[in-house]
Amino acid sequence: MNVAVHIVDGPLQDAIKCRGANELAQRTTNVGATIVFEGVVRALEGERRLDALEYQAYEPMASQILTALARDILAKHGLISITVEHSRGRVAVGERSFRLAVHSAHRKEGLAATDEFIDRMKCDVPIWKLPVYS
Amino acid sequence: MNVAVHIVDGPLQDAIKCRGANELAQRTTNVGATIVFEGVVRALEGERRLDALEYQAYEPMASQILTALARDILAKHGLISITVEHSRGRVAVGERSFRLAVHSAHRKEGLAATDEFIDRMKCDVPIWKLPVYS
Amino acid sequence: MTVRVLIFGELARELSCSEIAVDVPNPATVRDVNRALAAKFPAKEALFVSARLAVNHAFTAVDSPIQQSDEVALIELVGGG
Amino acid sequence: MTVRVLIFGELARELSCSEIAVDVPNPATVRDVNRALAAKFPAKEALFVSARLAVNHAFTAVDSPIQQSDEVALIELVGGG
Repeated sequence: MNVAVHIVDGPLQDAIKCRGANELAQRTTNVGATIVFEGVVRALEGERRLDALEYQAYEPMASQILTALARDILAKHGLISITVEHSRGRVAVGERSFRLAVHSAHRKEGLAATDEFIDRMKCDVPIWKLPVYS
Repeated sequence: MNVAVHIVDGPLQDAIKCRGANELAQRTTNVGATIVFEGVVRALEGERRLDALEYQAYEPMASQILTALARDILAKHGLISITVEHSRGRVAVGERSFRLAVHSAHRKEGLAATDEFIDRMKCDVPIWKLPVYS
Repeated sequence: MTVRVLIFGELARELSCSEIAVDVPNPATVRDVNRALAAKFPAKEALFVSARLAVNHAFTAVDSPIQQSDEVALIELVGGG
Repeated sequence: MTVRVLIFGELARELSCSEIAVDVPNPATVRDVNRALAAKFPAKEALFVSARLAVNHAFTAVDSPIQQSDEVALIELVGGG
């Protein structure tokens, strides 16, 4: 199954996206839509200004649950692939802590899968974020 | 307003995405989600195998309608920015003909905007695709 | 007067042309252009009589007036993306 | 027997620790661990009595048995992404 999960120390970089963005579509001619969702650390948490978020991941459970979730969403929505990257440790404001890349035949299932993945991740995946205030 | 529309000759390249992906988030600290949707030419159109799609854009109307649509979606969903790229001319199977990049404060409005943008684009924007069969 | 209507996509391929000239009364409205297209191609009457026309690059109400110098385009069957 | 429960995030910061030891009967179930946590922190009874616990890195039914050697973690208040 085309599922990959990476827990990464610190903020996510561009690299993986740029290198691999279109490779799968070039190889498997059934890909009609790719969606890349990125979560970025915002400056305001409630009323207070942040410098960063500090992410704690309970491993190996975090990777295991992310992988199980990705497999379930892949099968349920009939996707072609899912790649998940999540930071642990400190991620500054404006930096990226989460990336979900979905390849699907059509747009609708890709967008529905993106939304459902993130909803369920927030409920079930043992990754915590702690604010680091300015 | 943070709206940009580009009609590009031939398939879309990685370049714009990689260069600019996180610049806005680094500058404006209110960005919490970025979504990049890409449309890829699939090998099968109905039962027949394709080599490519040939896109015809009626300009300047295509750019004008895309811009008006982007402005409307930006305001309606309270987005931070929308960037649209659409190919004209020949785009081979596995190559990308459409890219929509949305920056928003939160995930929900970004995903809803992506879905609505593409639905309305398919109804209103004077860009046609013609199959080039194998 | 004669009005030229630009066509695109599958329709242009099928008819092997990129514009259709139709005769309409003077003065005429967008609706007259739709009707003249439908009369010229009876096999495609249903398409042409209700097709959206853009006048000078904007979608236009069917009772808007048409001048001979206007750029008219048939915006139907689009499928971007 | 004594069971150690790993805690994370805001809760760990607030309690200034990363694990809580509780005494439970032997044999015990997950529910007994929840109850022992609630009894130890009456101010957080509502949280602890219903908190989801992972046993050896898997979510587990409240009537599952617990061994002293199990790795127990409180998976509540998560907020990834």
